[in-house]
Amino acid sequence: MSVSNYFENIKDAATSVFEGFTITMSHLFRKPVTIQYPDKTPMPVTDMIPERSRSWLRVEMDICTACLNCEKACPIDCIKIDTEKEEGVGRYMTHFDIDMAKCMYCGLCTEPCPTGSIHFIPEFERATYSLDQMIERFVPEGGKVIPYKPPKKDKPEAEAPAAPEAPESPAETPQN
Amino acid sequence: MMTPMQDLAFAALSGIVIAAGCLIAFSRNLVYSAFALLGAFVGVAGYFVLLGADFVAVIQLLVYIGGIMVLYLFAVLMTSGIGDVTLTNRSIATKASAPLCIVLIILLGKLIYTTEWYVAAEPTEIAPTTAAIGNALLTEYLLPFELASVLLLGTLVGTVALARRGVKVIKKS
Amino acid sequence: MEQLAITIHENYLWGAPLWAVNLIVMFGASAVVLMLFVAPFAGITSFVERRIAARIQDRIGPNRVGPQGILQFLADGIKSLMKEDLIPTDADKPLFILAPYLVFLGMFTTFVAIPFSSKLIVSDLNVGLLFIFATSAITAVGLVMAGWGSGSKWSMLGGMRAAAQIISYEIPTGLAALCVILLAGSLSLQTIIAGQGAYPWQWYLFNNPFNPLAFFILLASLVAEGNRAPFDLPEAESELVSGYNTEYSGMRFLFIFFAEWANLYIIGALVTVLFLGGWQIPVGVSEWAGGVASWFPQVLQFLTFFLKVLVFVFLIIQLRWTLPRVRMDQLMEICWKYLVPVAFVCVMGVALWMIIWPEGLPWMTYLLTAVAGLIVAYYCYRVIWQLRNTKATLEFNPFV
Amino acid sequence: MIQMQHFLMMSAVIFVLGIYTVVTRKNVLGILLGTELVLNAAALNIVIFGFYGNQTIESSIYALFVIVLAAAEAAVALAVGLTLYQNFKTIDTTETRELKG
Repeated sequence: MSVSNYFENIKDAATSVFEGFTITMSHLFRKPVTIQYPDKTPMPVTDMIPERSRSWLRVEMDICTACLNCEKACPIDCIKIDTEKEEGVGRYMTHFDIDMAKCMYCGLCTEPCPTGSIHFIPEFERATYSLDQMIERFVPEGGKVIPYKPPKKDKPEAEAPAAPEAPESPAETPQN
Repeated sequence: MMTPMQDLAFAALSGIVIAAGCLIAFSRNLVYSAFALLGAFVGVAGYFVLLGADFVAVIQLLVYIGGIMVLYLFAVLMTSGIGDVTLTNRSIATKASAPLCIVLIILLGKLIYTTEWYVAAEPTEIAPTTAAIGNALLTEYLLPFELASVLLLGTLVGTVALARRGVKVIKKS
Repeated sequence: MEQLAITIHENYLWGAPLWAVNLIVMFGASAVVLMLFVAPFAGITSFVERRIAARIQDRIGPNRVGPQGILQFLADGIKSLMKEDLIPTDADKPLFILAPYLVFLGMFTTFVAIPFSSKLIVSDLNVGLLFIFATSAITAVGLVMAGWGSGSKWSMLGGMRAAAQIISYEIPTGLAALCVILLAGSLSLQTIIAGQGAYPWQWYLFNNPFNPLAFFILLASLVAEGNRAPFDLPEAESELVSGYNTEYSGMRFLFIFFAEWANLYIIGALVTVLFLGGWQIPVGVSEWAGGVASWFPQVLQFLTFFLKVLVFVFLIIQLRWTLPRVRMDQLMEICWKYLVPVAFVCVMGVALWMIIWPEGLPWMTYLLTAVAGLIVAYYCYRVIWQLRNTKATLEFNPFV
Repeated sequence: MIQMQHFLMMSAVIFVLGIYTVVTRKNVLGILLGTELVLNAAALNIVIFGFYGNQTIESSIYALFVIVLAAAEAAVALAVGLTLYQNFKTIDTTETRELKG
């Protein structure tokens, strides 16, 4: 290590520390970029979530055909659908439970659904105090839900009730 | 002369020193012995303060605790193997040396309490000694002072020479 | 202190012996300093450090507990108090328990010699400066004890590193302080302050061209002795989990951290006393304040001192987020190859300066003050330049 | 009321504890710890006599030299101890006796 190298090192240290201090000091006066998630967000959190995000599952019971495709598709069997038959009433569902504690949000159940009844909703804040509360029951306890019968194929498709669309994507995402 | 406050301080310091000394002398755990040095050094520094040698007291703290004691701790921890908390510090010939030491302290005590010590004057209040020590070191005691610094330099060089591992010749490719 | 004890003895507690009153006053004073100053200061510093760190990283930081999160430190303290006191099974129990108190003792004893104003000082020791350096050595022993007592390899390495670092950096600290001791001719902190004036050109910092160098050496080595970033190898999170305090929890952990934050104040106070004129306020202001009330000058002095200290506390916190951590070999290289030789040059330079110009050079002090002012102005200019010209190109929305 | 004798007695206690440590320890570092105690007792004795005797600062200077010597002694002795450990993997004085035929 030569003598000039020694003093150069000292000079480098001094100038770089000085420069570093100016940079950190300037950041002290800048606006923080943090989004203070639950309560101080620029718009409701559900609006900030992108359109096709995978969060909680919801089943629109009035268009569910009880085809059990979603139950079969689920790789970890978290969907449980019980159907019964009764004279005069026909086939009806007594249980449509989704155990969200097990669900891994793969989205395989939404694909085979003929009417788009089972779909993701942009909502994810559902912390509960017990695992039991994580089970979503779409058929009320002891209730009976008669499945939706899709119209015949020769009928125009327009008459089919439109599957509920995913919520509209936010027009502007916050930029800060 | 000594106030009751100083009596109290003396009693407390004596307690610390005796406890630490016993730990050093009798503990089977070498690490405890090394840490107990802290108590002994602090206690003696306290005695120095009581005896009006404030500069020596601070130097005692600075050199003994800051330097020597941490050196000892390093040596103890490095030579005993990290992770072995229960290392022992065996003693030999305790049965022979304990009576001898008891005899020694009885003799010393008898000597201390029977001798007519020369006490020049009633010891005065604590006066700052720093400036006087500085003056004395650079005038009357200049030669010992310089010799001490040469000694320290020799120690430094000797220690480095002793402690470094064998020099390896690094071949540059 | 003694005056206070004598006053109490004569006026209020007839019959009680003086030494007992003295003892009570001594314990009372330390309790008051501890409760009313050190604890809140350490706590608030912990909060302020987190906020500043957050803002430097473009975050917000803790802002939920109380207005702007100012009560966060109370919440943390209560949380730590209520935590379970864990002692690892491998730990050396007596040492593990004793170590935080030693660390704390080494830090807290330092406050004995630090002056807050011209009268507000526990004891103006005539070896004050050495006393401060000596007691900080107890902290080193405490850290080794914490490292050994934890019975964990991370703690052990952290403790050894801390001790090696503190011992090494005591040398440049002492040498840099020696520059001021030469000028003041005393080790007493009050005498050192009395040798300086209220205005910058009367400070020891600008007394001669060597003192600014000594100032930076002292600041750097004190930061290293306090185990602060960028010299925080003993508690390097990325290597040693958390160093010597890895195994501690609850109140004991708090004690170690308490000492660390109070240490920030000690660093600032030492630098302020040695180089920046301590609590000195202009004579005119002092006289005017003395006319208002007898205690008013003391308050002004305390505020002056405290403000100067806070500047350094802020600088050290900012330094933590400015420089990356140095390696162990770099740490030793900085100490032995750069700080120590330059500090020796400074000591020799100051000594020569005092021989050649025993009265000091007035124009040199003005010149150095002006240069320092220019550097501060350039710093402000650079900060504004950075603000305007380096846009943070962070389109930062995690949801998009 | 503490007298000179009390201080001297404490010094003697420290001294004897140090001697005992030096005599009975087998560990090199243990012996060195005892040496430190002995040196401390000596410095304390000098300061005691200086305080109660002729009230000059010479005692302080002698004590300072004792401290300097202790520092030098500790550094060299610890270096020797570490070298011993490197060569023998132990610092037990009864086991490191290669020269003893």
